[in-house]
Amino acid sequence: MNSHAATIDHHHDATTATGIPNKKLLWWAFLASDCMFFGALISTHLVYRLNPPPGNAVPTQIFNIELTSFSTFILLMSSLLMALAVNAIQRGNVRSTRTMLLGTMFFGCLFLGGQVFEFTHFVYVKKMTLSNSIFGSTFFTLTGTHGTHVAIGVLLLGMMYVRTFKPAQGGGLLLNFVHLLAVCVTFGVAFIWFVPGMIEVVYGASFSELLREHAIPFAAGIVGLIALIALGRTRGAVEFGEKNAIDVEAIGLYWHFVDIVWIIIFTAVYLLEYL
Amino acid sequence: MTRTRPAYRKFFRFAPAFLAGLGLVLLTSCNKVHQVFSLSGPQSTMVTDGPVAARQWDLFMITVYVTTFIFIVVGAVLAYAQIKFRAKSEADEKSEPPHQGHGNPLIEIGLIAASVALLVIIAIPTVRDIWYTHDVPDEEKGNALDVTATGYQWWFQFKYDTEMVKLPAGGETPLVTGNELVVPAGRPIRVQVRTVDVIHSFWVPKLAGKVDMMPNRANFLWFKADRPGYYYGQCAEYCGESHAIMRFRVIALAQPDYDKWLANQKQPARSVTAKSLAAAASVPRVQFASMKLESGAALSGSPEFDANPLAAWHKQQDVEKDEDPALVAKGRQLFSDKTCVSCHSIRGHEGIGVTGPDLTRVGSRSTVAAGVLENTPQLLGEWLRRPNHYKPGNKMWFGGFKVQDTQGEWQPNPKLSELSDAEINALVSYLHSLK
Amino acid sequence: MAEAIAKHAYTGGAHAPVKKATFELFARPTAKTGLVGWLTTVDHKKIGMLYGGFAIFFFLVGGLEALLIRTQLIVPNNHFLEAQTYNELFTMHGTTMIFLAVMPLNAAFFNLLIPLQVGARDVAFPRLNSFSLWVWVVGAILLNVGWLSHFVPAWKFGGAPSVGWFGYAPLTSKAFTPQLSTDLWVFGLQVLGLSSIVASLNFIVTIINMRAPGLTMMRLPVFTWMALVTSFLLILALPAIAIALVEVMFDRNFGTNFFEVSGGGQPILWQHLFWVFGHPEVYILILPPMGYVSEILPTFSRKPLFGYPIIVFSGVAIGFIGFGVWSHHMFTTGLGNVATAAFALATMAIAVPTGVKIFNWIGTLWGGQIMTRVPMMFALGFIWMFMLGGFSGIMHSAAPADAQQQDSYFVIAHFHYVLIGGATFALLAAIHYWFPKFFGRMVPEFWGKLSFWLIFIGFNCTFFPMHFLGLNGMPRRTWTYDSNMGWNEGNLVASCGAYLLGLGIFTYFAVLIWSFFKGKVAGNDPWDGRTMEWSIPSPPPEHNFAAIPTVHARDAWWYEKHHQEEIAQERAEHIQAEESHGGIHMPDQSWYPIIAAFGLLIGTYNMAQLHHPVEMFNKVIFATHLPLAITGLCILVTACYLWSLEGPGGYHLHIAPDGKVTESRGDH
Amino acid sequence: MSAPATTADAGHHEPSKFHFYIQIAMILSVITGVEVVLVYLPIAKWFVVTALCTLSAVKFMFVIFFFMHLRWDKVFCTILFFIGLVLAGGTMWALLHIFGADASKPLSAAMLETAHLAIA
Repeated sequence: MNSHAATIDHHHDATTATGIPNKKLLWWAFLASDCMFFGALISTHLVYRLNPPPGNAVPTQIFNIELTSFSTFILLMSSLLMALAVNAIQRGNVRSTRTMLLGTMFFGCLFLGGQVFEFTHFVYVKKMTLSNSIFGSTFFTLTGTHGTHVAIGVLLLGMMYVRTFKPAQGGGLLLNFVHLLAVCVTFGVAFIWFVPGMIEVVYGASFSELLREHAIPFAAGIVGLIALIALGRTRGAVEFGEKNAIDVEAIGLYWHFVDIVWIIIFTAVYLLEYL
Repeated sequence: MTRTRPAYRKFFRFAPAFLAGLGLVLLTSCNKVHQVFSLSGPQSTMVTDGPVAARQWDLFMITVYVTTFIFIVVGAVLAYAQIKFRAKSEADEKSEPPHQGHGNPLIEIGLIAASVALLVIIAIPTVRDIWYTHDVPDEEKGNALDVTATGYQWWFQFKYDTEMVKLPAGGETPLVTGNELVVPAGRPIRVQVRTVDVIHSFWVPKLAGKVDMMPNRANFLWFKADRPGYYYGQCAEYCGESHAIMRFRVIALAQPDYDKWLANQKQPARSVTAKSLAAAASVPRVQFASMKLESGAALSGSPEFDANPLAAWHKQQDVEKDEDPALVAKGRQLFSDKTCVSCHSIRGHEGIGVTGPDLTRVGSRSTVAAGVLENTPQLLGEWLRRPNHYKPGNKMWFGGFKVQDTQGEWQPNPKLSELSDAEINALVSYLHSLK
Repeated sequence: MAEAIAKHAYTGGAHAPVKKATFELFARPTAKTGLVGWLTTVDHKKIGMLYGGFAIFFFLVGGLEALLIRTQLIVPNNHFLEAQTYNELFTMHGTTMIFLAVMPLNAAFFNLLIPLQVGARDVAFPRLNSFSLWVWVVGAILLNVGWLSHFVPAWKFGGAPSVGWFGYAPLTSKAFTPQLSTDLWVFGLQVLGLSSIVASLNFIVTIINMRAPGLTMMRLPVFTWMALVTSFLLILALPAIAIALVEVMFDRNFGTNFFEVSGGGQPILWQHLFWVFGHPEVYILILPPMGYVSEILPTFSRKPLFGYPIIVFSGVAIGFIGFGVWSHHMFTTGLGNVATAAFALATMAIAVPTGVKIFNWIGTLWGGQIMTRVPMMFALGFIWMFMLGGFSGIMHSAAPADAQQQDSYFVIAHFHYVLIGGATFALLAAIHYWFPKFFGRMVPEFWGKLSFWLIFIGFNCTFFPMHFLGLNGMPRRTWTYDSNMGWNEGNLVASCGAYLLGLGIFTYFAVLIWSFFKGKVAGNDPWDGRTMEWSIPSPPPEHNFAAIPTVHARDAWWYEKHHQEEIAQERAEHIQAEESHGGIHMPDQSWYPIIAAFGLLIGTYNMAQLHHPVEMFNKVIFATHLPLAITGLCILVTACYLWSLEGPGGYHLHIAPDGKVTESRGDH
Repeated sequence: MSAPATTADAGHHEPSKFHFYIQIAMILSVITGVEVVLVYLPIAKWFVVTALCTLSAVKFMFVIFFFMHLRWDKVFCTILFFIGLVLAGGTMWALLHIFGADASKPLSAAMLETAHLAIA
């Protein structure tokens, strides 16, 4: 396997007419399409920001720029880890790839948790909801759609992570499925409950109270985490290898794209409001 | 590639000629050739009566000339090629293939240049007319009349922004009418178009092209009627169930006539005095029991009306001859009792509603139900009896709002759907007294 | 060289995993025929035929809707239909014809022809291809399920959608159309968009990456070029309407204010987003037909296409400029003079590349030997009718004049000349032209020509008078009209023409069905064709090409026919080389695409009625449809997960020198 | 073109870009920091807007060309992505301008109110 893999050129695929791997071409075309998708969303937001109806919400009174800047930094770091994951698999290092994938998912979760906190904060503290102002409608829909992209990205990365354990000799469907379930539970609990909770703690809430009120999700998260560690042990030869670099790279493209969309949103939706 | 030549080939060879013949027969056999081909219907965009519509038609004709020219040239070449290079026989089809030429860049560039040149011919007047049709020319601005037209599902409200009327309760407000816009001929009219619900469009083809009534936006158009006349208009943007019958009229009057009309409009609603109470015992004027209307019959426009709608409109302004004050008073009472007042406004009388057309002078309008029915007593009565039949989905059907029955299903308000013939009779008398 | 070609044939390339069994929930289906074979197929030809079959079904449904509309309008003040039913009919006529008839018919031809024209064994992602087909079916079901409530009172959808095919806000808000049918319309279009995007990504990769050796972009058949441009238009245009539909969905279900006037929303934004999609959509409908015609005209003129590069570049130009003219659908909405003028000029500009195509088609005829077979007649009909439609298009670009024509019957006449006279004529030509290739039988000339003339005459009788109805002030989408408007004769003629057109369409398809069973057996190349699909047997074998062809010239098959010895030798070498690499690799069938689509159906159908309680046996089971919607989503995600785990799989075909094909599975 | 690597030694891997990626990420973080600080500085508005847009564009380009490997891939990938990007940008630009035009100003609440009052 190794001698065959050694000949893989990750920037040229001899089996296609252009030398670009099919999957890479597909994803780049999809990202071009997604540009229009976010273009339409951002346009909607900006159109209503530039021509606001009277009595619209005032963004600067609602935003929490420190937290958002931190989220932005987190997402950039997740992009770095994603790039490193691709780098690792292109060098045939499956172990390092797994670590980097988990790291990317972790940072992705931090970002999502920040967004969950932000949304609940806006709704319950700042009293801006999806329906009580046009700014709420466009803001939540735009950032929420971006968040959904991130969440789908985490799910895809989770599937990819689990796939790296697929045994070389076949079988193991059930174990694989349990593994994916552990990923979903752990990361789901993390971004829906744990991360926003921790941010509350940072802003002065009591940690013990948080635990007391939400013991079940906490327990579920712990169980998921233990399962994840237990299942993460190396279990003999796996099918996944350097030849799958294109799969990791394809998901990487998507992940980085989500990052660059955030770069634009951060500037256009948040920063420019402060002028 | 061997084929026998089938006999039917001959039939198809003559198909184009047959087609042309058929067309000719169709054209000549029509006994209303003139009427069909002059395209001079009441909403014709071709027979115009104002400078805006005339400009638009002229521009359209420029595009027609240019495209016809292209069609003749290109069509001739195409037809020639089709005939000249047709494989005449089987031997042709099996012979050596023709020269496998790939094209000629010079011809291509020439044709591109020619197309661009032809398009410029259209582009210049287009840009000029975009500005012309957008707003009243500067020299006429001072003479312009400002009107606001507002679309409702499915009728139009017209507001004369500068013509104020005194409210009975004190204060003043711009004059408001429904479905019939009366304007002075020869003066530019600047219409601000609005809507309160969905998108509608203001279109009087003989006077000006349409402009949409966009929610949350104020659009403008302007037009000028060259001469007094009765113009048909219609909503031109799909706006729900009864979009097809959301019609209106523009009546252009000579300035003195307009002034007279305006002065009358500014008065509060006309009240029938009881001076002829003695005549109250006379038989009701309209016998609804004997009225027969086929559902398929053409309702708007009796032959006399169609022949001269403007004259019919003038006639409609006159007060009814044999009014029955008692009946009118009963109708006025019913207008309150049947909750009509909650939607319709009658300035000086009880009405206060704003969701339906203002009825202060409904009797003087030439149509009811937004241009669907001619405003005769019979048809007005029919409209009151079966509003949902004549305008499906309209609010009058369920008295402005629906009520929930025991099953939780929404049903029309029975108050209005249970009008008796006598009640309709009284209501019609009252409404027709409002001149 | 031979090695490169052999590798080329192997779609998975070096990256395809080695086949290992026992990692599947379902046994991998292998049936080639029967219900399972069709439901799980990944063969682009079968998927194309399924697309085609469904599309023709909906084409006939849309036609029936049109005939009902014309029947209602045959006389003034007619009461054949109720206003609401009529509104449902024209909404669904438009939606059906665009999304469920012409687009999938084009998709059918993309599927059938692209791999054959680029010399590939299948599309780049065969299972994804199957997914887009079934997702399309889901969308079709969602859009049409509303009709059921006219027949089954228990299905409370409030009839079919009735908001017009472009569903202008705020008519689509809950206040004006509370019916469920509008929600189903929103979700149906969303799902169809998903299907189109997925399919288009697949075609883009196929065309760009799966070309046979020697097939440079400038040797690509024009149809394939137009398919490429169309696919790009789809992936770039559909996101705009996806966002617009999301916004409407949020407005209806979650109280957002995007188009809610009282909340400060601007319904005109819907129009912009809709037409940012909607105008490229027009080219999505017409560019593939231009491709068919560009294939048919050279064949029956026995001459290469005149000015191939210019035809290609003008197609690309139309695609690009098509994104800059959307507001010409909105000249009457008060855009302001500058915007109106800019969009008017851009619209005129787009007429140039369109005109160029017509010039080049005439150039193709010039000096040829024109054989007027049925496909050629439809193609010539296309040029004439499309030219007329184009002219009325130019008339619309003059914005002030358009203020009179917008939303009148003149517009109806215009776009039916483009979409029937243009797209449909070309599609009918294409069906007739490629029928022998995919069914191995010829359609009789006489009946084909008869149907052509019926359709041609019927079409013109129907739509030519509509120009005059429009000029005489008849607005579109009106369920009735008065007798005093001067529209009676025009409508009568149009309605009679519509029946004739219906008869013509009926004849056309009846003859096709007859030909399928009884038609004369066609050879490989009945029309003396020029592109690669005519080089293989009719109907094409599962693996398309015994050997991946090497392309030497623009009209590849025409070249091969005139250089037979050279090609024969090359072919033999290729077959041998491929066999020495384990034979022809074919992808495995899969259950997961259709299961994923089923999950999508459950998910979207229930999302559409989110806030309604779930009732069964007169009892409320759930307060909302959310649990069912989530169930659907879970089915979708699980299916995708298992799909990714099962891998492309595959088996090998071996072609014996006598042409006999054997199959082998397992490692190679 | 498909010549298999003649240097088929087992160690022939993609050269590691580990440190390179770390450097890029640091640059990106620094730019983000500068952006956040920039909005609070008392500088002319036009300058801040221009600077923010430029910095975001720089970040954007860094990610797509390095993290997303466009720098090392076939140029067609770049073209493909930019088709979408340019069209999306152009559409956005046009929409913002159309909505910014005087003719497109929405009705203010005050105007709406008078419109309704007048009916009564």
